[in-house]
Amino acid sequence: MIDKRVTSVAEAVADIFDGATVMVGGFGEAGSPIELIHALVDQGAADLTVVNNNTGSGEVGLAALIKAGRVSKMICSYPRTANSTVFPELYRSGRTALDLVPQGTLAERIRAGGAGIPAFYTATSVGTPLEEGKEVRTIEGRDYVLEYGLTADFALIKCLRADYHGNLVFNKTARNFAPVMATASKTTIVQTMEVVTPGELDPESIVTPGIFVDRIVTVDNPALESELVARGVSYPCRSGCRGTRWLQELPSIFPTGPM
Amino acid sequence: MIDKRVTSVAEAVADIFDGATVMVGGFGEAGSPIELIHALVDQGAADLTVVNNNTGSGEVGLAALIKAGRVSKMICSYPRTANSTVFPELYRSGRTALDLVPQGTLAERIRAGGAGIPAFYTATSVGTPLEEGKEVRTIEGRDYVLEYGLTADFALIKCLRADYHGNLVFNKTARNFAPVMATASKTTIVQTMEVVTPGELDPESIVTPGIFVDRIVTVDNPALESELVARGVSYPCRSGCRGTRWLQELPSIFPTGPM
Amino acid sequence: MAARAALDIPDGSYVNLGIGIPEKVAAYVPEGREVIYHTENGLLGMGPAPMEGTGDPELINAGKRRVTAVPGASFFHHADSFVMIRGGHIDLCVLGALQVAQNGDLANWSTGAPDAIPAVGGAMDLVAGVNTIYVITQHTTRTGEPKLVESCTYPLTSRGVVDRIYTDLAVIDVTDEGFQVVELSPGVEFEYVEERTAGELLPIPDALREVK
Amino acid sequence: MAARAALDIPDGSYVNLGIGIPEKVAAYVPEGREVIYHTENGLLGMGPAPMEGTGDPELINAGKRRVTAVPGASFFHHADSFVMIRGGHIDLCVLGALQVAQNGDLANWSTGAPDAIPAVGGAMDLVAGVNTIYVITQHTTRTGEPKLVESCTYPLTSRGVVDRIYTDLAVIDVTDEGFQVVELSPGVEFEYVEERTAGELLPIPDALREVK
Repeated sequence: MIDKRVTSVAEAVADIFDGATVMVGGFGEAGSPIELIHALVDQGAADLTVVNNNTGSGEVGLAALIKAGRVSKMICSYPRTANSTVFPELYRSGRTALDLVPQGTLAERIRAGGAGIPAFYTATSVGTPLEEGKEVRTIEGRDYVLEYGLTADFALIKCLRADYHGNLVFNKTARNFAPVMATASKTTIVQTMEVVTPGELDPESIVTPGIFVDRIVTVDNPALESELVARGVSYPCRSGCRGTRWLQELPSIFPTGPM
Repeated sequence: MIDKRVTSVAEAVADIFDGATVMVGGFGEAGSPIELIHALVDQGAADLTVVNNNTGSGEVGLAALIKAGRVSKMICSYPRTANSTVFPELYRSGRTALDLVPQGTLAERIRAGGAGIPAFYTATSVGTPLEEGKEVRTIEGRDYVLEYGLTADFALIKCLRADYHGNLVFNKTARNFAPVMATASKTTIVQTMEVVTPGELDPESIVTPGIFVDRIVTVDNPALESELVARGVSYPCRSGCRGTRWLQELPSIFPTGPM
Repeated sequence: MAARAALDIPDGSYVNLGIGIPEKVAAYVPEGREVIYHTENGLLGMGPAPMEGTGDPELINAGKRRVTAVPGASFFHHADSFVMIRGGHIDLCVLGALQVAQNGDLANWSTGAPDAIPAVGGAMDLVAGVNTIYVITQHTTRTGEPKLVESCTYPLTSRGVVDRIYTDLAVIDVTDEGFQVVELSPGVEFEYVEERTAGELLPIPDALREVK
Repeated sequence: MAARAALDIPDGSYVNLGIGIPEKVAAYVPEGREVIYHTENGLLGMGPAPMEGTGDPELINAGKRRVTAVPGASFFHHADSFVMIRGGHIDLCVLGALQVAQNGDLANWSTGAPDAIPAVGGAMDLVAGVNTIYVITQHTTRTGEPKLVESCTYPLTSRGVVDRIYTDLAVIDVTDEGFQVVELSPGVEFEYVEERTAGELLPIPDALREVK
């Protein structure tokens, strides 16, 4: 019997260890697994290397994890976003390192990591400061840099719908890095809006086959990062509330209940 | 106005030139664009380098093209199949060369060719005769061979349904090499069972986005290679009939009309 | 500038528009041309922004703003998206610039200032992979410094990639001989542009002038 | 042999079965275990063959025979299929063999005969990428030559990859010390197997024998 469901986000992230490399899905808020990240904030693992295109915004989701001092290194392409204030502070103070990778190279390095390709050549970054220290090779008259596959101990991703074998489909541009991160991580942890029975997803349309997925947890009503940021919310909240009832404990800000 | 439809298989393949490299989709008969291949037999281009996992079977489809003496080189992983008699003869007589590539390396080389990756490392074939002449490199303690991206002048592929922007979906395991071949070829020519209006295919489920497709031709009732082979049919037929009415001209063999 | 650049986008093109002014190009593409927009975060067939307050927060463009999808659009993951870019499948890209050199070098991701947070995004992949690169930029910086230069002083995005530049003063091609003016904005004299350009600037060739 | 190998496939495994006898393993997996079968031509969740004369000619396995898809199956293209294989995501692969050496070298794609048409398929990718490699083979060739050998004389598929061998005579692990018998077929004596094996063959350890 293959059933990859776990009962809570806390259980899903329980074994993430100090020093782990964690790939986090999402491009901006689209596809950001915000509830899994908050569970990781609560869980306490530190000295993490995090792979994400950005560095989060405001003080929720990925930015909350960085703010909590748990991230010793970010591997990303674009750490500078509107409302991204947490990372710049820690970076300038030297407490969080940055490995800047062009976006397409980042995506391809993750894909290579998952595909058993240890290294590949690309023209991206040739002749620029990001080429420094890399092997350059001329192939059929053009210069290319050697880039290495990227793997991780864990991936935290968000999808629209999963079956309990771990087959996944996504919502629009929330797909972004999640499918390649699922292939490149030893343990892939997924938060989904809905779980269905195997066979209910069209086999022609499954984006991530279950072989790449280890744990599934249902978060049927995930928070919207942009709305939280617009309202100036932090995780944990300033009076210390945390966990899955975090938002409900902020009735004055969210009179209508959880978003 | 983007409309990639052409009116006939003959028109679709008209500009394939002598000496061209042609990627042909299909794994066995699943996904084999048999009508496009027959149009290429009629069109007459010679000295072709053909990329396909196999070498066809019987004397129809890819085997018919090989039998007609048009293929000077096959790049494939498995030229030896049940009912594959045409290629072995030409290979043994030295008239068709063979570049044998492991199946996963073949798929990845085509994917790399389409992705702008000129070369990559893989552990496949290390320590075997297929490693000969290739650069071997040790990365983190394991040996890998360097493999180069593969591109083509043309791809001939078959899909289930297309819109006229060139977005494609496939039928089951007929998908196989077609999506990567579409990315790796200058001109991608598609035979489809059905053409629909853009917007009719679910944008979450499109397998090959239209950017990779150049021409679409409808073949609503394609021939089944295995059935043709079982009945001993050749293309052109032994009395010389050819073209799209080829099967109809064999009434004694196919009393019920075209398959 | 966006309107002028839009005139040069051929019917049937697959186009990636950079963040900022380049995004505006889409609004000016002449009637009758069908252009398909790519955004590197996984959408081919990007449509205009939805009405304020509507849309899906998970349907966004590379600038992380909400967009729509046109009929015939498709979604895909990031590695597949950069197959389109790196693999040379996108016909044309319109980008902003900090500096363009007369040999086509582009600098558009970092001023190299010591306290800046470096951020590159997809810019290096786009210029390395896309066939035709157009740049839209003010002709000079806010302080009047030329942005068209003999050679870039800012960190490069790529070497020798820019094909054409649309500024507030002129349309300029990057050629083997240097910056070639192909069109001056209404009321702008060549000498005025020349004074504000640091590299070699060539006047409109007579042949081209006569056609106009 | 297929039935014996099936006993060793853990519940929840993702498994690729080679063409021929290995294909039969699926039929013997013990009740209560859920195993998901991968076929490299683009299907995860392969089911048994359809009834004779039914099925879809475009739903086939790597041996090009018609199969079915189980609930929860997914289709994907060849490059993605070999991401699963090369990337180490398939737990276990059961393959045929021409020769297995006592250091785990496998030869199963070519006899190296000068007139043979070489054909490799996905064999080299599977053994390079899949975590656990089981081999099913007759203990000797039709002419009585050992297939378990000190070192392979046929062209290699890969070096040092075979974990366990199921023959008509025994179940044998490949260990640092050589071929380690872990089980003898009913009525078969160790010496009988030893005579038909060219490499170093170690008898069943006492500890293992007592458990049985």
